[in-house]
Order: sequence, then structure tokens, then C-alpha cells
Amino acid sequence: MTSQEQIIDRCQVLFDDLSFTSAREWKAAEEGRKVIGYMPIYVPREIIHAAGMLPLGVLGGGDQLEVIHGDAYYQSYICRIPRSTVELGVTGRLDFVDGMLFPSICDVIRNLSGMWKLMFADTYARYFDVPQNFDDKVGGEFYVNELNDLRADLSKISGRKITDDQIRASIELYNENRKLTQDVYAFRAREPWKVPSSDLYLVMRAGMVLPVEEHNQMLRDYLVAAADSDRPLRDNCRVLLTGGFCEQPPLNLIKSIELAGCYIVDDDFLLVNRFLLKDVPTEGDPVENLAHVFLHDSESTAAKYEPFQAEKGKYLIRAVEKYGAEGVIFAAPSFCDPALLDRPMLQHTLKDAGIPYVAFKYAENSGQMQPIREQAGTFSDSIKLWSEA
Amino acid sequence: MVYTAGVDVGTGAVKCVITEIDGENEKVLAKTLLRIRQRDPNQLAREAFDHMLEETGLKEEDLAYVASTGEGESLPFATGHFYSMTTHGRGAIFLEPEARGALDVGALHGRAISVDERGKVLSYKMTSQCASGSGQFLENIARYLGIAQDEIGELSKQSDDPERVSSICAVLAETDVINMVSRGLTAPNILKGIHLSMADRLAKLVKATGIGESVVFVSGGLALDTGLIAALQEEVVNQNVPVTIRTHEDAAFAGAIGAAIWGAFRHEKLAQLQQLPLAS
Amino acid sequence: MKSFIGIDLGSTTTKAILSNEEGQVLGRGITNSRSNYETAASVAKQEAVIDARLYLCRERLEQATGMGEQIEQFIGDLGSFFRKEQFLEQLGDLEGTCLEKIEGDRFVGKEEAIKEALAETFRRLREEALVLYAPGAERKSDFFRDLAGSRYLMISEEVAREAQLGYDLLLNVYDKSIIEVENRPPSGQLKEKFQRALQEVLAHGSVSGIASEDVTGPVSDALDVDLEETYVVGTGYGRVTLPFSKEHIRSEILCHGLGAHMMYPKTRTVLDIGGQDTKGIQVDGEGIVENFQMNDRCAAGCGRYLGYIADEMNVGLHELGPMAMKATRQVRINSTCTVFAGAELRDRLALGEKREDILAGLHRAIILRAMSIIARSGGITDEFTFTGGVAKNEAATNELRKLVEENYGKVTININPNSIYTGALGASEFARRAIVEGRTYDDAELVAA
Amino acid sequence: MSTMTKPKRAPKPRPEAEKDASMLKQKEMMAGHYDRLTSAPENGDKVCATFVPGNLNELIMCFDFVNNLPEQNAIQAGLRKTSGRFVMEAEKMGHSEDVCTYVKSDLGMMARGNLAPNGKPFPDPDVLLLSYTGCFTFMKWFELLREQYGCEAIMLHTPYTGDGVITDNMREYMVKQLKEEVIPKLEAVSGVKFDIDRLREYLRESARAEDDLVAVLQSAKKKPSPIDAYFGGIYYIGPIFGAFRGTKEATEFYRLLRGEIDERVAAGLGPITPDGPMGEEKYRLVTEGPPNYTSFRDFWKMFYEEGAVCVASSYTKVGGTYDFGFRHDPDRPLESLAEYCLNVYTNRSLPQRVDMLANYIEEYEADGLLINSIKSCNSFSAGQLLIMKEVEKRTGKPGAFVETDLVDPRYFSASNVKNRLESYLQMIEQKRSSTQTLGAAA
Ligand SMILES: Nc1ncnc2c1ncn2[C@@H]1O[C@H](COP(=O)(O)OP(=O)(O)O)[C@@H](O)[C@H]1O
Ligand SMILES: Nc1ncnc2c1ncn2[C@@H]1O[C@H](COP(=O)(O)OP(=O)(O)O)[C@@H](O)[C@H]1O
Ligand code: SF4
Ligand code: SF4
Ligand code: SF4
Repeated sequence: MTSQEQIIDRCQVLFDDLSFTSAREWKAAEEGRKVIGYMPIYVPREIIHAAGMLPLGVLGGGDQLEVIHGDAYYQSYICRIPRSTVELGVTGRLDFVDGMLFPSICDVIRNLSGMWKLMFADTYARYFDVPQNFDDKVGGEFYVNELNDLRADLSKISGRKITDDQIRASIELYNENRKLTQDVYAFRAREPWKVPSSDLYLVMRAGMVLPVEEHNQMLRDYLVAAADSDRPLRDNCRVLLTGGFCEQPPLNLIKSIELAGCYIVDDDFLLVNRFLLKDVPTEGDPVENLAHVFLHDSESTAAKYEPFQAEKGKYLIRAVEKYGAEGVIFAAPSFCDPALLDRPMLQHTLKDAGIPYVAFKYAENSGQMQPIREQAGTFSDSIKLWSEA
Repeated sequence: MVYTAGVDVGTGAVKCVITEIDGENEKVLAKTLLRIRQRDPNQLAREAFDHMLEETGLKEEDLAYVASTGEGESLPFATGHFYSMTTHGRGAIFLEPEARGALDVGALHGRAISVDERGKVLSYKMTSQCASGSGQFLENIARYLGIAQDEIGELSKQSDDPERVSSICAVLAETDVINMVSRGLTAPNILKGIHLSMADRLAKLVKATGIGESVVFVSGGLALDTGLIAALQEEVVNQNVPVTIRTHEDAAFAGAIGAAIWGAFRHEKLAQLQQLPLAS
Repeated sequence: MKSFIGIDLGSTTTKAILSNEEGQVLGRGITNSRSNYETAASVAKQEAVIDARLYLCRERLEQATGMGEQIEQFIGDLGSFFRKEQFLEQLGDLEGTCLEKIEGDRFVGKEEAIKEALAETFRRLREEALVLYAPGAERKSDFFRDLAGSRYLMISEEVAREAQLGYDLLLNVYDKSIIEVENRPPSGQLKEKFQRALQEVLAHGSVSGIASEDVTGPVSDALDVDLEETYVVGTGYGRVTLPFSKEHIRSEILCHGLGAHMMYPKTRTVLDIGGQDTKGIQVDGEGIVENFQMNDRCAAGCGRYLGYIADEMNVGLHELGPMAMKATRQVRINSTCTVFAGAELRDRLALGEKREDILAGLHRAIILRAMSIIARSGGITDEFTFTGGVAKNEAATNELRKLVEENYGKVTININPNSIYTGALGASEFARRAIVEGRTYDDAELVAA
Repeated sequence: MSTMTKPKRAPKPRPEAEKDASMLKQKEMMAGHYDRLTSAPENGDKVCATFVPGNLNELIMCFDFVNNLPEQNAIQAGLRKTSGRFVMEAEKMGHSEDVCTYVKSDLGMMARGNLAPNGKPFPDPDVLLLSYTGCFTFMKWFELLREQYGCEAIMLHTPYTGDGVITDNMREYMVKQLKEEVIPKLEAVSGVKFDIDRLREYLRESARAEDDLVAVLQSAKKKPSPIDAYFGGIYYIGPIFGAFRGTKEATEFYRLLRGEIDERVAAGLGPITPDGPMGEEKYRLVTEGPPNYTSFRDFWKMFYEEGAVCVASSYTKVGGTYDFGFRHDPDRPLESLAEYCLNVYTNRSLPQRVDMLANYIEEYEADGLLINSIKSCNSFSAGQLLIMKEVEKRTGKPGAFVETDLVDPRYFSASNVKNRLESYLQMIEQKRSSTQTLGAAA
């Protein structure tokens, strides 16, 4: 059996590796293999997988990448993730990637898709649009066509036709991945001292670079190992973390929040892992099925339009209930318009429900954790000192 | 009755107090402040702590709880840590029972904290990274103008035509000030201008926390700056913030006092909750 | 003779260059930019004139022959003694001013004690000046404020302790006086001071066996040369505050571009890190600016950042580089916010990192930021020149060399010991061209107002 | 040193800025619009709030709505220097310092009485038509407005033309949304039945005004340019990007304007500035990005004082790019509305934006590209530095970069902008004189 530490060590290596060695090795292992990079928050990885390609999550450079060229392209009032992503590109760290998908999340990533076309003219780059109209006949049809366009593009790159059966098989694997992911989350919510959030993050992050089959195995192993953990329970409160769906916080930030007395019991990191909330059916037209689940059963985030005023922010309340959180921490990247514009509305919803919250900002390369500890700490102090125990 | 200590490790100074707490009765027995000046804060904290023990004649084991606050999370001799806003809020109420808000202004930060009558933090706001309105900045400028720290307040109050500093960045603000000097502005007007700019930001913080009609207690090192206090009093009126600004000569100790009091509170709660497995 | 002056009024230092009709640099002057820009400009200019006089002395002595190898040393002595004269003059001014500042509540009853302490402090300062300006001695800085200031602080602390007096009182008088003294333009009697200095060289100089008659003539000649101020061009951060008309002002971008070109004609890319801004400039074969980029409004990572760090560590600016060079590893620093530099430093020290290692990281962070600005302006294609005050810092230049090579391969990198004067050099060249090449105005238009 | 100071030339007498007939007409139109809007409740009119990029004014008029444009209100607040207060108000309400100040100015204004420029309160909208075109912030903005007003909100999602082409899928998706979502909901709120012929009529009117607008903007190809296509251009696009496209008033306005400009061209005149006619045209610039509204005049002045005129700008294309031939088409009403939305400048891919700007530099014989990067606006700003690089590469002309904000006065640092602009213009000048010297030598 692999121990928790062994798994995490492996994940840490994958996480620290800004040259994506494991993906490079995967590609080199067989003639003709292709890798398709994607940015947050959601792309249908099933289709990439069905084309025999490796979907590779590109989530910025974190706090260890020295950004020189990236800064040359971005003003100081734009978030960090596009600049470190450009840095990864310019420094050749993504030179093995055969295509990049830029999902519809905000104007920054949207414009990055065009920059990529200009800067890396030889690589396939696509802005991957998703509908904000959730009617099957309107948005649904648009989306099915977009998915089929993507399918056609990918099949051109891979040089092979992507059959419905191949997509179905991929869907099955990703259904499994989603289920395991949910299990790990549920486990952490139950016994958060056994699954430190930085561990959980690393395990999930590994799924961005590993083939799904391998990641599924890792998740299974981790669940077994974590059950045996002998970490002690600490005098911490339970919080839900939200806002970090795109630019990733430094690992130290996650650790600092826990150190300052907060167990994170749910978060919105790496949503691609669990963007679809239900199993995608394997009968019928697989592309339509992907579209259908996307339209009707996918995660709510700031990048998605909420058609019903009464529903605005309710997903947070449901999560608080489901995971037994005592409060919500809004941690958003600086200059992240979607997260920061959404925040007041979500806060109103929480306020009405009497759920306490705090808010702060970070950058993927934040070095000073003191203000973060200060705020998370005050939050946990107040829950600890004043909760009815 | 219990004795507790509060140790506030700041960026500019280390503050220590020992309190005697008997139910509702809270009393500060001793207090010490040591400026850090490039020395090791943790070592200084120990020094200050020993000094207080000596002064009160207490021994370390007489203390029910040694609570650290500020940047003292790793203080080896502390029983537990409370975060600054938690402690300043409580310290404010100790020093000014009517306070329902605390404004902690230190060398590099400003924080407005809204508390209820028990000292529970209801909300807070902090200044963001850019810090032209920080104590450090004021200190640099005073140095530049040839003014001692404890003269700033009085001089500022003599101003007749203050000019505000507009730059958000302290570096650029420094140049603003240099320009002012070269344009012949007097030191009182410059200082008052800085005070007003700081007060402007701080008043906004107070407003943003939603502290209603009540007393706001200014704590931290800059509470001693009477010029800033005066400017704050003006600014809250200007901005229609319905609060009354007050402070106290021991305001610099608010964090340490708050920590000591919470230490006693936690001590009691822990005693009740003995079953809770606590990791160190 | 005609002379052309370029003044670069920077946010930290003010530099002046005096050149002749051929564009040859005769003198360089520098002072710290202070609250009064006009004073700063005139002090810098005066410094350049002093330097030019020394240059002329050297020239005359070379023509007069006879001294051979000893000229350099002789000129060095002459300069030292001259500066000592000037230093003592200012020190006297400072002492007088300090005495006037002993007033107010805090001094009540202590006036006499303070006067005594001041007298003692200044006595020691004067004593030190002799050593400081002894022939061949090294000085940390040539700015009065730096020299007198740091020593005053040390000495008065000692004196205060000995006299059992509050140190802050002595500090307070000083703080109040220094600005005033600094903003009094130094007296203009250069010639007299030079003459006195010459006598001293002859009496106590390090060059032995000079015959007074061999040098007096040439030196007097040199001092008599009329350095007519033909045209002045101002540039730099504070240029708009100079009492010049628009035609006499050039943007610092153009001046740095041209200045770098004059030093290294093959330069195509210029990086200037000054006190408050960082600029990447691309120039063509004529020194004409093709493109430039500056840091945005945030002053993070500029020269002043190092200033804050030096203050925090209580060391001189010039000591930072050498300290950083002793690092055994580099701490990663991501934020170069100037204001929080001190906090960051303390943070890291608290985490147990070594000062040297943190400093190394800080230097790297500054250069990383500069590299981005270079990239923004178009990258480095050919010969590259680094200018501005930070170019004096060895750790910074080392880091820069490394990063330039990593990112642009092997290119020629020029770093001139006089790089801080680049902007002023460009300005003086603009001044010269305005007259000599008539690029802007003909003489008729230059008649004094 | 004082001996070196040249005598200051006596300042030119400053003529009272003359007002052209078109300016007066525009003023009148705007005043009329605000009156119609603020008296909507008394008149029983219904109000529809929508955005400038992708605004469907013709369609909105089909349902007798009065159109309210929050962006224009924010601009008005900027010009009137009240936006700073509004932005701060919004920040106090919990909005981040980091986000778009257009939104905050609008929300802050609502919190502070929601007064129109005529001093009367804006009516609450009856419907929010979220034309989600070219900017993600719009979506959040309308969610925020919906939260505030609790009224019906209609989402019209315009897909981004990431590959630089409008695909059938995009067009059909939009037409379908118009048919299935937008029109039925507008009918329901207004109680007016949709009449496609009425729409056609408005579209025909639009196309006429569009022809004249294009002629006006393209007059800047002349030397000297009779207009400033950035600062002046903002006035010119007002009616057509706002509540007037599709009206006879707009058609008249643009005809009048075109006449005036033609006269200026014939007389060889340059643009009119707030200080009267501009002096000699020394520099011709293409600009990218919105302007700054809180110091609009000071900003403009920095240009015309130095003899710099903007001959083409991308900002005047945010409400539609007409200069490449697109016109609203009465024969394909819904399709042309869809294409109009898909075509607005900020909905175009970065490579398309580069093409456009590079072409402008060439066609309008400009000296270079000036980017005014707006802190608020990720839609415009993210990627501008690459745009600059690419345009420089293609045209060989230098670019310059200044940073301000639309309506947040805190982000306008006059000395900073001036320093850069001056350096830039001096650089152009220096290059020019050096090529002249070289040319003369050869
Ligand atoms: N007597 C005084 N008058 C004015 N300001 C003072 C005085 N004493 C201390 N300060 C200011 O207080 C600041 C330190 O505040 P403090 O709350 O101790 O900060 P920290 O907790 O970060 O150490 C210093 O920046 C200093 O400028
Ligand atoms: N002797 C020195 N050693 C190291 N760094 C220096 C030295 N002198 C100046 N500097 C650096 O240069 C900066 C000033 O550069 P300068 O080009 O004079 O700026 P400005 O033109 O803005 O005044 C200072 O902030 C400092 O960091
Ligand atoms: S962090 Fe926010 S603003 Fe930045 S790219 Fe991601 S979603 Fe967009
Ligand atoms: S350098 Fe100035 S503007 Fe930049 S982050 Fe620091 S304080 Fe702010
Ligand atoms: S982000 Fe830009 S386009 Fe979007 S609302 Fe703000 S200013 Fe307008």
C-alpha cells in the first residue's frame, strides 16, 4: 500500500515541475501522441481523451516561476495567471503542447487566446466558448455544434476520427474520476484533520497532468491511505473557501489558512474535476449528453450566468450545509473581475442566511502570508471564542 | 482569580502586559514597551516579559495563560495565540468601555474593527498594500523635515492651510512632500496634510466596517500622535461617519491587554472543554 | 571658451556635465536631489565646474611638462584639499545653524550642556575631516549630508553618552539644521579655495619635491579660463521645475538614449534604473530613440527600494551590493514594493534567512522587474548599456549579466563607472548641438533675456 | 542660469470656443433624451436598460421602450466629476478596488439618489436587456442591477469571435436567442406586439446615419485632419452608439455633421478643440483604448498643445465597426442585428484588433500608435502590450503606452501621463529630424 506521504510526495513533484516532465514523458512514450493544454475552468476533457490525447491543465506558474516576459505583456492591474502562462509559453516549457484551449471564463483568458495565436502561430489555439443560454434548443444546440467543431479540430490534429464509442469510453473514465473526486472531498469534510487541504489540493492538481486512468488509481489509493492517517484533531473551525476557481493560490496560502485555525471543508479549486455534477449518460449521442449535463447540472461559478435572481449564491448555502461549514472565506485573486464582482452578491445571500464570512485577495505568487493569517486567524478566533460549545 | 499575560509583537515595538482577572474585574498590573530597532523581536519579547515578571513579583508558572498576538505566532513561551484584530477589539473595550469599534494604526498597517459590547469582532477592514498612509511613512517624512516623533502632533495642530498628499505610493508621496517643501509649505501644513490623507483613508475604513453611531477607540502606536487624532476627528465629521473618536495614553498596549484578557477567557473555556483533544 | 552644460535633475541625485565645443567632457558634478531643486541644480553644476577646473589644471600641467607621472597624484591632492576646504566651510555653517536651533520646551535648562556637547561633536568632526580628506583617502560619498550626517550621528551619540545627555536632543537639532544648510547654495569663491588648496598641497601634499613655480602658473592659468555658460539643457524627473524655457528641456528618455550612445556608439538597448523609475530604451545607430517603456505608476523595484533596504539595515547604499555578493543561496522574493521592503526583510529574517541571502534575492527581484521592462521595450538585440545609479551596484550588475545572457544570449554589456551621468551627458550634448550644429536655434535667438 | 531663459512668447489670444450647429443639436438631443427618460414614469413609458456595445436600439424602440444606458451615465458622471464619489460609495458598499469602475460609478450613483444630468431621478428600469457583447463584466453588472431592481432580465449572449470569423453557428445562436428569448420577453414586459416591419424601418434609418458617420470618421485621412477622431470622435459617436440609432434625429444629425466636416476639409482646417481651433498639426496618432473622462479636457489638452491629433481610434468602434462595410440591413433584420453585435470592436479577436490598428496607421498616415490603457477594463486592456508590439512590428512606427482610468480620478496622474506623452512626441520629432538630416546629407 502506498502511504499518504508517498502519494503527496509524488504529487508535490508533479506540482513543482514547471516543465511538465511527466506529460512530456507520456507523449514521448508512443509515436504520434498529442497533448492539448487547457486553462480554467472547464473544458470537456472527454473529447480530448477520446482523440487519444492527453488533456493538460495549465494553471499559471505559481510562486516559483520567475516571470520576466510575461510581465512585459501585462499591466500591473491584471491578475497573475495570464502572465505566468505566457512565461511558460515564451520560455519553451509548453513547446511540446500541440494545442491550447482557452475556455470562456473572463476577458483576460479570452484575449489570451488571441495572444497565443499571435505569439505561437504554429500551435493550435482555440477560444472555447460555452453558452450562457441554458435552453437545449438554443444554447444547447449552439454548444453541441461548438463541441463538434472542437471534435473535428482535434481529430485533424490527432489524424484520426473520433468515434462516438471512443467518447463514451472516455466519459465512463471521467465519470469515475468525478465520483472519486467527490469521495475525497466528502472524506475531507468528514475528517478534515486526516486530509490537510494542501494535500487534497496536490492530489487534485495531479489530475491536471496525469492521464485520467492513472489519476483514478491515485485517488483510490489516497482514500485508503487517508483513512489510516493518525494526524491529531486540532482546535480549528470549519470553513468553505471560494473564489479561487481560476488563478491558483500559492500552496502556502492554503497551509496558512489551516495554520491560522481553519479547516477548509470545501473549495472551488480546479473545478474542471467536478464541474459536471452528475454522471454523463453513456447511452445515446455522447456529445449531446455532455451538453445536456453542462446545461442543467454543472457547477455554479462567477463565470456562469445565473438566470434566476432567487438562485443567486444559493449554491454556497447548499455547500455550507452539505459540508458542515461554520463560515465562508472569500479568497479571490487580485484583479479578478468575475470573482470580485460576484462577491458582494454572494455575500448578500450569505448574510441573509446568517452565515459568517470574511474576504481577502491573493496572487499566485503572494509571498507575504501575514495579512492572510491575520484575517483567517481573526475569523477563526471569533468562531472559536464565540461559538456555542 | 487568574493572572495572565499578553505579548504583542509588532513591527515597530514589542508590548507586554500582565493582568489580574477576577470575573468582571480586569486589572493591568504591569506593562512594558520595547522598540525593536533591528533586534530580534522574540528575544525582546522575552526580555520585556521577564521584566514584567520581575516588576509584579510573579513567576511564570503563576500565569494561567500567556497569550501572544501580533506577529508572535511562534513565540516559544506563549500558551496560545490570538490575532491582532481579536485582541485590539478587546483591548479597546478595556481602555474605553463605550467603544464599539477599534482603529488600530501601527507602523505599516491600519485596521478598523467593529466589535460588540463583549469585544467580539463583527467585521473589519484593513488598508491594502500601498502604504503612503502608514506610520512608517510619517516617520520618514518627519525625519526628513527634522522633527521629532513626539513633536509631530503639536506641530500638525498649528497648521493653517494643509495640503493633502495625493499619491497612493509612499515613494511617490515622498516626492510630493519634497515638492511641497520646495514650494515653501510650512512643516505644520505638510504634517497636517499627511495626517488628513491618513485620516481620510482611516475614516473610510471605519465607515466600511459599518460601525454605527458609537465610540471608536484608536489603538496602536499612532494613537499617541495627537495630530492624527485631531485629523481623524475632523475627517469623520467631513465624511459623515457618525462615530466619536477617542483614545487613551495606554493605547499602544491595546493589543497586549486584549490578548491577556482573551487568554483568561480561553483558559476558562478550555477548562470546561477538557475533553477536546488539542494538538500543540 | 564655450561650455555646455547638461543637468539631470533626478529623484535621488542631481547630475551635471560640462562639456566643450568638441563634445569632450570636462567636468562631472553630482549632489543629492533635495527639497530645493534649484539649489540641487546649482550645486551639481558647481561640482561640475570644480571638476572641470581640475581637468583644466591637469591639461595645463601636462603642457607645462616637468611633472610627468606625478600629475595624477598632484591633481588628486588638489581635489582633496579643495574638498576639505569646502567641507569645513559647510561644517561651520552647520554648527552655527545647530546653535540657533537650540530652542523650545524640550531644551529648557539644558541649553548650556547642549552647546558644550555640540562644540565637542564638531571638534571631533573637524578632526576627522583631516583624515577623511587626507591625500589618497577613500570616502563613502561626496555628499555633505551623507558624510557629515552619518558621522554626526555616531559622534553625537558618543558625546551624549559621555555627557549623560539625551541623544535625541542632539539628533533633533541636527535634523532641524541639515535641510537649511543643505539648501544654502555653497559660497562661490572657488578660486580662493583652490588657491588655498594649492598652498596646502605644496606644504603637506603627498607629492614630494614640487617646485612652487612649476605649478602655480599653470594652475592659475587654468583657474582663469573663462568657462562661459553657452547653453544649458535640463532633463530628468524634476526638469519641469527648472527655471528653463521649454527649448532648454529634453525628456530624460532622449537624454539617456543619446548619453548612452555617446559612451558606447554601438549601443542599441539602454536600461536605466533610477530612484523612482526604470526605463528600457531602444536607440538607433545615431543615438536616436526608437522606442521606450517605463515602469508603471507603481515604483516597486526602483533604486529607492534599495534605499529603503539600506535604511532598514542601517548600512550605506554602496555596502548593499558587496553584502549581497556574499550570499550562499538566493531567497526568492516576489514583491518589490518599496514601502514594504523593510517588512519583507524583517519577515525573512524572522524566518531565519541570512541577511546576505535575502539581499541577493532582493537584487534579483529588482533586476527581474527591469528585465520585464526591457522585454516590453523590445528586448535586447545588440550592444546593451546599463545606466543610472543602480549600475554602481555590483550585485545588481552581476544579476543583470546573468539574466541578459540567459534570455538574450551573449551580447556586449556596457557598464560605465560614470553611468550615473548618462542622462546629463545626453543633455549636454543636446546643448552643444543646439549651438555648434545649430540643430535647434541660431545664436541670435540665444541672446540673454 | 536665468540668462538662458528665452523670453516667453505672448500667448495666442484664445478665441471663445465656437459651437457648431451639430454640437448644439447634439446637446439638444441629449437633453431631450434625459428628459424623456426621467419623465418616463409620468408619461407611462417603460424603460429598458442596456449596454452600448451590442445595444439593440432599433429593437428596443419596436417595443416603445425608452433606452437607458448605464455606461453613458457613468461617462456623464465622469465628465461632471461626480464619478469619483460614486466609485468610492460603491467600494464602501463592498465592491473591490480592483474591478471595473464603470460598474462602481453606476452602482454608486444609484446609492446616491440616482440623478440624471438634468437633476431628476432616473426611473427604475422595467427590463434589463443584457447584451453580453465584448465584455464579461457586463454579465456581472446586470446581475448586480437585477439584484437591485428585481426586474426582468434578458440575457443575449454574443459569442466571441475568437477565430476572427462569424460562423453560422454563432449567427444562428443569436438569431434564435432573439426569437425565442429576447423578443418574447420584451413583448411580455412592454405589452407591445413585435412588428418586424417597424424594425426594418428603423434599420433603414440606421444605415443612413452609419454612412455619414463613416464619412466623418474617415475625413481624418485628410491632411490636416479636420477632426480629432479620438477626443472629438467621442462626441461624434454619442448619438449612434446611444439611444438614437435608428431615429430620424440621428440621420439628420449625421448629415449636418458631415456637411460641417466637409466644409472644414474644403477650407483646409484642422480640428476644433475646447480652446478653439487647433494649431499646426505636428503629429498624427492612432489611439487604442477608451479615454479618461474625469480629466477629459486636461488629457485632450496634452495632445493639442503639442500639435498631436488623433486620426483614428478603436474606441469609436465599440458600438459597432462600420468602416469595413457593415451596415444594418432591413432585408435581414435579425441576422444583421446579430452580426452587428458580433462585430463590435471588443468582440473581435486580438489578431483582428492588431490588423485594424496597423491598417489605420497606414491608411491614415499616422506617426504611431498611442495606447491609453484603462485600469478598469480588462476587455480592452488585457493584451494591449502585445498589440502594441505587433503593430510596431508591422508598421515600423513606434507605439506609446499611458495608463489612466475611465471614470476613477484616482488613476489619472497628469504628470505621469504628460511625461510619457511628451517623451513620445519628442521621440517622434527627433526621429523625424534625424531622417531629414540624413536625407539632406544624402
Ligand atoms: N509618541 C508617538 N507619536 C507619534 N507616533 C508614534 C509615537 N510612538 C510611536 N508612534 C508610531 O507608532 C508606530 C508603531 O506602532 P505600533 O502599533 O507599535 O506598530 P506595530 O504594532 O506594527 O509595531 C510607529 O510607526 C511610530 O511612528
Ligand atoms: N554608490 C552607490 N552604490 C549603489 N547604489 C547606488 C549608489 N549611488 C546611487 N545608487 C542607487 O542609485 C539610485 C539613484 O539613481 P539615479 O540614477 O541617481 O536616480 P535618479 O535619476 O532618479 O535620481 C539610488 O536609489 C540607489 O539605489
Ligand atoms: S484570475 Fe480572474 S481575471 Fe484573471 S484570468 Fe482568471 S478569471 Fe480572469
Ligand atoms: S511601490 Fe508604491 S505603488 Fe507599488 S505597491 Fe508599493 S506602495 Fe504601492
Ligand atoms: S470592463 Fe471595460 S467594456 Fe466592460 S464594462 Fe468595464 S469598461 Fe466597459
